[in-house]
Amino acid sequence: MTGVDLSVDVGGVRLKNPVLAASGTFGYGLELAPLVDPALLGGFVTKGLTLAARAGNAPRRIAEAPGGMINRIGLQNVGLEVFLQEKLPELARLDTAVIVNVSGDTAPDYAALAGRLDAVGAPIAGIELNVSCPNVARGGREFGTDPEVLFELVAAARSRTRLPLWVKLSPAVTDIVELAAAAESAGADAIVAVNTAPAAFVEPVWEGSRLSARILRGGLSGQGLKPIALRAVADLRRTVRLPIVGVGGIGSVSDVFEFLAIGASAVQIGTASFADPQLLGRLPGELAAALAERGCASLAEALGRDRVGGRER
Amino acid sequence: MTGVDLSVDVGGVRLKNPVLAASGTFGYGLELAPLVDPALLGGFVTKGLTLAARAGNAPRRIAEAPGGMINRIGLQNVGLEVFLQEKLPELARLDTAVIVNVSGDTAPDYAALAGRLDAVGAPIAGIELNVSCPNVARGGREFGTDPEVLFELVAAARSRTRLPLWVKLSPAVTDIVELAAAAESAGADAIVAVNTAPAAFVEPVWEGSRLSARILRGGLSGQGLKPIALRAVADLRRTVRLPIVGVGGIGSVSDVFEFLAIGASAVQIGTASFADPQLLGRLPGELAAALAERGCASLAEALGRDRVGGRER
Amino acid sequence: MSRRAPLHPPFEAEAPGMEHAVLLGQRAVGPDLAVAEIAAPRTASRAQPGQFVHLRIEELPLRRPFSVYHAAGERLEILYRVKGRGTTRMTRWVPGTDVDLVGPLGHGFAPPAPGERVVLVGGGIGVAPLAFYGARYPEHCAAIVGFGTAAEVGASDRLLQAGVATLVTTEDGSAGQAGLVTAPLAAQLAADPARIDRILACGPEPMLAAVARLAEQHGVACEVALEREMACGTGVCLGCVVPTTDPGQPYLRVCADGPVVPAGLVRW
Amino acid sequence: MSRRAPLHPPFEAEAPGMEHAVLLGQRAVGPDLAVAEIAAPRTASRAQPGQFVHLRIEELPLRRPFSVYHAAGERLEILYRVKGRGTTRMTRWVPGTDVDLVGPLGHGFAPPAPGERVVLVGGGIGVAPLAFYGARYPEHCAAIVGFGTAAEVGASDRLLQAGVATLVTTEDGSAGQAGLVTAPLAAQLAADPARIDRILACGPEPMLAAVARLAEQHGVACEVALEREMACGTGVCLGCVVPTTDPGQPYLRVCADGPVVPAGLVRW
Ligand SMILES: Cc1cc2nc3c(=O)[nH]c(=O)nc-3n(C[C@H](O)[C@H](O)[C@H](O)COP(=O)(O)OP(=O)(O)OC[C@H]3O[C@@H](n4cnc5c(N)ncnc54)[C@H](O)[C@@H]3O)c2cc1C
Ligand SMILES: Cc1cc2nc3c(=O)[nH]c(=O)nc-3n(C[C@H](O)[C@H](O)[C@H](O)COP(=O)(O)OP(=O)(O)OC[C@H]3O[C@@H](n4cnc5c(N)ncnc54)[C@H](O)[C@@H]3O)c2cc1C
Ligand SMILES: Cc1cc2nc3c(=O)[nH]c(=O)nc-3n(C[C@H](O)[C@H](O)[C@H](O)COP(=O)(O)O)c2cc1C
Ligand SMILES: Cc1cc2nc3c(=O)[nH]c(=O)nc-3n(C[C@H](O)[C@H](O)[C@H](O)COP(=O)(O)O)c2cc1C
Ligand code: FES
Ligand code: FES
Repeated sequence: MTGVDLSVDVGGVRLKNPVLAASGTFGYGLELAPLVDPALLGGFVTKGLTLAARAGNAPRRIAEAPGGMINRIGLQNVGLEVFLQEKLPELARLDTAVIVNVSGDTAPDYAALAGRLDAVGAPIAGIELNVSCPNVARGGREFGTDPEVLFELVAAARSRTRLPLWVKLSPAVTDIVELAAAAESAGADAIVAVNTAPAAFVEPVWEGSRLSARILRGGLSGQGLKPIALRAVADLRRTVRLPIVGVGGIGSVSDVFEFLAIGASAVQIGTASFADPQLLGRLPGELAAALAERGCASLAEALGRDRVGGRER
Repeated sequence: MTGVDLSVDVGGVRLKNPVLAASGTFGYGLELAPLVDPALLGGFVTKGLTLAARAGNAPRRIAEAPGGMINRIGLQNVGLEVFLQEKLPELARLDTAVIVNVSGDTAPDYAALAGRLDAVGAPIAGIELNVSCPNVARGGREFGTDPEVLFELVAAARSRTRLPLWVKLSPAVTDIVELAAAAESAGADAIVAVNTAPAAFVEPVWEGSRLSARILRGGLSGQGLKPIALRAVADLRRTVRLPIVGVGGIGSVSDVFEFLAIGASAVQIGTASFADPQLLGRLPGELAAALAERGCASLAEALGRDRVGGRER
Repeated sequence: MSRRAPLHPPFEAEAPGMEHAVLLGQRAVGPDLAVAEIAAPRTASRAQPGQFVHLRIEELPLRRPFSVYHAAGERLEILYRVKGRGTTRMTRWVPGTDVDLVGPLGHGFAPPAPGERVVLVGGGIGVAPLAFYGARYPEHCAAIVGFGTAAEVGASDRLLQAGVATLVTTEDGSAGQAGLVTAPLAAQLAADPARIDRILACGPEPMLAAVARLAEQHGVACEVALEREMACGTGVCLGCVVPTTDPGQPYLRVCADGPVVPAGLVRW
Repeated sequence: MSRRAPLHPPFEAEAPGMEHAVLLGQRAVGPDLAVAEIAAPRTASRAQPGQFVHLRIEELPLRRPFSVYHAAGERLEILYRVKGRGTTRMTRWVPGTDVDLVGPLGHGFAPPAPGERVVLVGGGIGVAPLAFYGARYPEHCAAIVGFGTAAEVGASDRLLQAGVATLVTTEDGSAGQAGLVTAPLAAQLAADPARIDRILACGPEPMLAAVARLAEQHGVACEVALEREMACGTGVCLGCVVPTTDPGQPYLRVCADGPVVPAGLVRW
């Protein structure tokens, strides 16, 4: 294409470009192959994985929201064993970095998952600890709201793996910076900001002249989340030294630049792919073209070596 | 009009209808009179008031965001004395409930403001304690993120006034319910949810081939905030017994019904008025018409007596 | 999810694609009912009855799913009811409007076996995928379609044009037989269940559940086409699930495992 | 804010209103430059030069402010540069499109005193409010207007039609005098400052600051029309402020205290 080097190292995960598919929006990598060639992506993050299979929440699970959507999938997934046996071999065929997103009911669950994935190694490029799912009773936000709890959890996972460890945070906390700092001191390699924001979709229901409601509580994603995600990344960049992966409402190359401009080293894209399944495949090329137009030979030139990794790091 | 009784009592503030103008978006009540007759409103909340006048933040102060806007006004206001001398006499002429929104640098500031406003009494129908402004160094979110700090603040204000005391919370907290409970036990009369959510607007800036950014940090309001505000109100309704005033992204009568349906007794409208200055004046009539269509003679019939106040309360 | 193949033995759906199609025109077929005629050669040539297309509508965050109502040559038709934000905007589309669609998506109805006698049971807008089936395999099909009132019967125009013997019911009795589709279906099954090899149904969920029950009672095979709110439409978000009767697979995805599934698999 | 009256002694603006106006047509007047012609009787009859209208553009969260470029009878014109989301959509408006506007808003330029000689200094799109002033008071006015290149000069068509003596500059020298408006202005002031009673300026902020400095140096009264991002447009949100030189009033609101203010009041 343009010959611009888009590669970036995010806390030990080497990406050919900074555009990743967000967890829960790209399946296990092959479902969307007819629409987007996974090899074009910098990487993708698999659907939240737990030790045992989970059925997920009872429907209704999604609703459209102004500028995005609300979901309460509730971590439906095949569980670790089926993942390793059935999904991983498929993932191995993809020419892109695979990051495995994990959740647990308890801190030891996270550590156990980290240990098992560490033993597997390739094709797993890294682990993303989801401590920010708003849609499960256990194993979600509870681990990502108290700095001490988060420290213990990350430290436990850290002790079980040498794979790069990313920690994905919720925007719905009083102080995200404090949490990132806890993850950093516990040995995380990167911060992913943000997961969905707790939100609700409401349908008024009339029983005669009495008003009540059907309420779908879930996580807000998509365009409406972008200003909140940008704020989180901007605030994190002021104090945290780890690389940051920006997520939330990205839907165009100019959105990607906004996140890169405020300190993200890479970005993830979820909801926008649903409306525009070819977006992910297009973005790296658009990014390269925009950089070439600015006279940049590499992403490193635009962001600085420290942000994309590499020798001077 | 339709003869439907829309009146509601929100923690001791008697409103002729449940539609209020949100603080900071309706000035001191008269500026918009050519566009919307204040007498049509259930009430309005004045711009955040502090003891001393404040200049507010240096510009740039606002930016459009997907589905709304971001502001960092920073509580520019004329200060208590000018308010009492110059603005209050104008407010006294308005045939609608006036709620005064106050902020302080310290808890005693809030108490002092409550005391002074109590002494004034009419035309002040109530006080809204703003402990959730994301745009000031002091006197904003710091008071609305720790339940104990909030308890002390509300209790101090409570001890200085018998005027109805509303407490306005931020959505950007780990646990809004805990904060509302603290306000409730300190003697608040109603909870207002929510203030703007911390957010950022970003403009990438290129210096040669190097990327940086201009960042406007402020509070997100408008449509994009609605799912977050709905979630806050729905969660509060499950545990808090105080009346709740819903705010965030309301732009139509069906939005009003969503908030009423999940437990709000009244609503406030801000950002949507900027695009549609006549909205506030139209909503009470539309609400009445919709209720009449359902065969309701009053709002109380739709919501239940306990939610709109009145005898059975 | 690993059950997709056994669920649909007769054929694997073709890979979906994106198509930048163009609106040819729209025709009103009833109150708040319209048919959008779209030039979409790729999708039209591949679509199977029961499959759907996922339409992007201006800046709306999510696409909207619609069954293929008719496909011939380059021409694809969808029959839609004006319901909310998206369909209201669609009514404003004029000939020449770009139509961004992903499709064909999902698994359709199994094609008829030689000599198989299929009864199509449609309620309201649910007639859409059945009309496509009937038009493709007219000699195998008879149909029972129900509407609220006579003015809506135009929504089955493609079915009637295909020459499928069609019994109409309306709830208000203003056209055809008064009542719901289940009454004549029950009567036909009671009269001679062996005359019906398979029932294909699409419509409101209570209707589907009633049809499924009738089919089960009479031991007749039944496939239903389901509807659910969708985000991805391609099987990755797990948003569109319905509960199943199979403990090994508590939920199935309407978009990828369906929308057409054996009626017995659905926990109504 | 309590200073609004002293800021604008000659007249109080009329109360703004909402008007459901209708687009009559659009004409291109340069690359990415267009004039929208709007039937807006209420606003057109009340607007003063320097005032603005606030346009709603489909579902965009905020309105967009535009100076009145021309008003005659029922007809209102705005001159706009295609810049972002909103103005791009405006280019798609066709005759008959509804235009939802609030206006006239803000305070305009003071009308000329008898015999007063006013020089209008406009940069780019900043010519819009000045053209309206020139057309209303042509015998009082002379103008200096600057553009990037010759193709943009069409943006001053209403000014030229009004018969105001106009000096054009372009940055690339492709039309009129090469360079910026400040050069001829400085020359005129240096030659005979007493020939100019007042300068009215609108354009990019660095230009305004330079014009303000020149006016001050030569002791000539100067009013500038400012631009700021706006939310309410009516003075209530305090979003559109600029810093002032007056310690008693650190900020003024462009929408309600301006957009036209004495140049000396602005802290550049
Ligand atoms: C596989 C499938 C096939 C369908 N085929 C047809 C068809 O042929 N003709 C037709 O008129 N309708 C069909 N529907 C329903 C159609 O998708 C909805 O009526 C449409 O999405 C409503 O969009 P809206 O923006 O007008 O409504 P809104 O209520 O504004 O939509 C809000 C959100 O809810 C979703 N939604 C609303 N109603 C439904 C529904 N019934 N099913 C799924 N999602 C819904 C929308 O897609 C959107 O995400 C089908 C649905 C599915 C899942
Ligand atoms: C009092 C006043 C008078 C104006 N008169 C004219 C005129 O006659 N002709 C003309 O072409 N332009 C004029 N402008 C500027 C015009 O408002 C902006 O160019 C326009 O809002 C851009 O909208 P957009 O959606 O295309 O751009 P976007 O960049 O997509 O807009 C994003 C946001 O920024 C705001 N914005 C962007 N640029 C400006 C700006 N320069 N000033 C204020 N807000 C801005 C928009 O209103 C919107 O809220 C005037 C501005 C003001 C304040
Ligand atoms: C349907 C859906 C499922 C998701 N599942 C997961 C998940 O399993 N684990 C996780 O960490 N995040 C999950 N997310 C959150 C996304 O990865 C992402 O953080 C969020 O959607 C914000 O990005 P977006 O606005 O680009 O979608 C999910 C999001 C959606 C919409
Ligand atoms: C320009 C602006 C100024 C505001 N000023 C205040 C304020 O002074 N005090 C306060 O409590 N809230 C203030 N708010 C918050 C609003 O009152 C309201 O809580 C918020 O905007 C969400 O409602 P909306 O989405 O309807 O605008 C302000 C909001 C805006 C947009
Ligand atoms: S809509 Fe995403 S899995 Fe079906
Ligand atoms: S735009 Fe609101 S005060 Fe000027």
